[in-house]
Amino acid sequence: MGSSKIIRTIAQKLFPFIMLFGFYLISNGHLSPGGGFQGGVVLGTAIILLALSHGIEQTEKIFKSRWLNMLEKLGILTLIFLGFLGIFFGYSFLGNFLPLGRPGQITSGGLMLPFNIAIGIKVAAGVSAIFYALIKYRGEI
Amino acid sequence: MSIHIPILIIILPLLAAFLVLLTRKYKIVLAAVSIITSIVFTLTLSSRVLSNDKITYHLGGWRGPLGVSLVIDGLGFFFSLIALGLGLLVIIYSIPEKRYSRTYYFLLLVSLSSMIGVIYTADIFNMYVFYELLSLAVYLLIAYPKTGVTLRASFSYLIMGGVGLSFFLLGVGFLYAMTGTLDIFHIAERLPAAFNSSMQMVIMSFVLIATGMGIKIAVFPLHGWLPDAHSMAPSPVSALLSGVTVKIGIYCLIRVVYTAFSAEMFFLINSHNILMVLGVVSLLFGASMALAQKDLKRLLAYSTINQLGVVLIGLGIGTEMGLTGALFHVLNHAIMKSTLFFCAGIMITETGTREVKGLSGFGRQQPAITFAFIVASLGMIGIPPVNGFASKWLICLAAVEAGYTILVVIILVASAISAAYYFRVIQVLFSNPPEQNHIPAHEEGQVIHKGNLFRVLPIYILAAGCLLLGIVPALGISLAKPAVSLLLSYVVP
Amino acid sequence: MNPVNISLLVFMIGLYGVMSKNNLIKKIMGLTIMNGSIVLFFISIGYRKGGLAPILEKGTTGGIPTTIFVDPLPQALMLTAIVIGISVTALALALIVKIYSKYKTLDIQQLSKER
Amino acid sequence: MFKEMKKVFFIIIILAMAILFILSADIEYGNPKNLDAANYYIEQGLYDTGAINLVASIYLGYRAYDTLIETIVLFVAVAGVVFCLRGKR
Repeated sequence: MGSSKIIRTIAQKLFPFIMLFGFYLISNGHLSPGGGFQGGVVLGTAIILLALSHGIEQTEKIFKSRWLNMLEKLGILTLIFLGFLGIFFGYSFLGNFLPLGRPGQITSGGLMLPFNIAIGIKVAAGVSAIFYALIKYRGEI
Repeated sequence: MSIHIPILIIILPLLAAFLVLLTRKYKIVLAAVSIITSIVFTLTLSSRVLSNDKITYHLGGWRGPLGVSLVIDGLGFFFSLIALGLGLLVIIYSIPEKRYSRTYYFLLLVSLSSMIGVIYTADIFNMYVFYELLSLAVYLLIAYPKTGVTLRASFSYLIMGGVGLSFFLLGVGFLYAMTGTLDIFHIAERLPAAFNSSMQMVIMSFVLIATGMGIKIAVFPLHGWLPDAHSMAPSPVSALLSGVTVKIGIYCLIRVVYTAFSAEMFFLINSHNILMVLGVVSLLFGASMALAQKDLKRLLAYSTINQLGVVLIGLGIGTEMGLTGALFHVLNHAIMKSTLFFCAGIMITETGTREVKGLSGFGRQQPAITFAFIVASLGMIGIPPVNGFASKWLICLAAVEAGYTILVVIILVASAISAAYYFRVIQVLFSNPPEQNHIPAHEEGQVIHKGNLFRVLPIYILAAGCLLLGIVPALGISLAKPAVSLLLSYVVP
Repeated sequence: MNPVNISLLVFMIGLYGVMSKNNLIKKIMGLTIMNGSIVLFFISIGYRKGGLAPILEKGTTGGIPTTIFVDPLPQALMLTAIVIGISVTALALALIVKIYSKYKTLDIQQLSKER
Repeated sequence: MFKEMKKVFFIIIILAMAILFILSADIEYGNPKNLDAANYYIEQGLYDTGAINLVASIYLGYRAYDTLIETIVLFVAVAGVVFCLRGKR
């Protein structure tokens, strides 16, 4: 699975910018349009772009599917754990126990930033895991 | 800590589901322990719920229509006990099968906890989300053996279920457009005003939600997915599907119809007549289709459509006795149908065939299992010492009381038909085994020894439950009583 | 014809696709169309004439805003519904891939003939 | 022949249903009726959750439970896709 050199180079150069955009969407989810899911999908497409241009074997050396599965479980366990922390600090489940901060700043919103990060990582791992599973299937088609 | 019990009941199995994926050794222990914990937590609430109290929990501290809240009342308690109890037995039943990997227990736990989520939530959109989670887990459980027929059955269920839940969501959209809120109890307060201004839209949202749930319950014209899905799935999953998952659809229908579209609207739209007609049609259809089946599990699947018709008739009558009968029949059908599917699983693995004909001689080899099968099928027919009789009797009495004598005749005819097909199976069980010995072609799994305790224990428990509820029906009725009084308090203005 | 009516029409088109097409992938496309129409429906019932996207300006301290905003709740609900639609579609496509490798056909009538 | 008849039949049914739906959906576009909850979100969302993106304040604040379940739905779908497609070729 190899593409032409132009495509490989451009994909390689674009990859960090797409990742950066994804992280921006995730971390600014409570301030501007965007959020964990959208940013996670952008991160996932960055991985998919690498896989399409460099071949799945090359990409799997960097983004191992075992790690991706692990990250996915970790994201959800983090979410549930944050929910339980709400109970622990005397609020109800998923209650916000962090200070709200000044509106408009990145620290405002309390639990939203950790939620967004956990969702973003989970969705990025999930989208790329779906892509891996579909592209690696070598059944008789 | 005690105020957090409602969310813990839902979230502990969910957490255990993800922990199951991380361990290899302790998957069964983890699954069983989490479900047992949830049952214990549910039982601690019983004294408050059975005295007609309502337990409310606000998630994230946002009350009422702003956020999502959980409400446990008599109805939810009743259904959640059925779901959790049968879920535990299904887990026990699937212990001996070695090919069930971590993914199986993960999906089982997710589906059980999402059932509880559907039952306890007071927010109609949250109900949709949980229902979709339940459906996804169930599609995968059906497709678990990954053979051609299971994949096909799973796919057709996916298509039908997707359409049904889309209808449900569109109905939710109409409700939101009319009332501006998503909390069921809040919707119930505001719907009368909306009804006066735009009657057509209320009726339309009712029709959409009822159609969506009708697909999930498999009432007659929308039943197409059920026989395949329920018969092709692995036996424990079939028991879960027929016993509990279908009941969740009934729960949603009851909750939406009685709580949200409550009071005068329910009778103005004449929805009880609609329910009754649908019940009669699917009763007769299921009975007559089951008569023609050669495959044992397919016969049981059509029998589910038949019995759900009885439940719908009871709901449609709408008097106190009818509702009690319907809810009691939900409990009875859950117990009886899972007994039958568990027994069918053992029969299929031991004799190596799914055909009814191939079962001959089984009754002499394993009298205990056969006895449980006969008890449960007598309950399905409605013969006195077993529980099915009590609930059918209640529904018939309610029908006579409400003046629908024709319904009694129809239920009796359907019972006669179901007697025909169940007695056919029982007769085959006791007939002489054929001359040539077939080689048992096991249901895609390893051979499980006859007297495996984990296999027979759930069957004995459930059969004992059938007899107990049949002899002392007051037990089940007292469990259904708070739910019925709750439903009636919504209907009578 | 406003977007509410159009979304109902599109819903029906999706339903037609699911019901009448024989190809499994076309059925899934119908399901996706239904999902999309529901998104359109929810967004359009939350619309207010002249309303802006519900994002406050940076530096506000809250209180009653001077501009009109559209109803933010349906938009938040639809984020959830879109993700669920994606999940169902992904699962259905995986099932289709598996079914095709078993039966070598995607036509539902030929599938129902095979055992 | 039979196939075409079926399709035409379906089209007629769907058109009839669509016309029925559209006639009965008398939603006033651009002028929702019950706005008290929406107005509460717009006025109090910033105080309650601290996010200036009000959609995010509902998605991750008021209704974070939905979001948690939705993430689990995606997880189950991913697990299902991987489960279906792995194994023997």
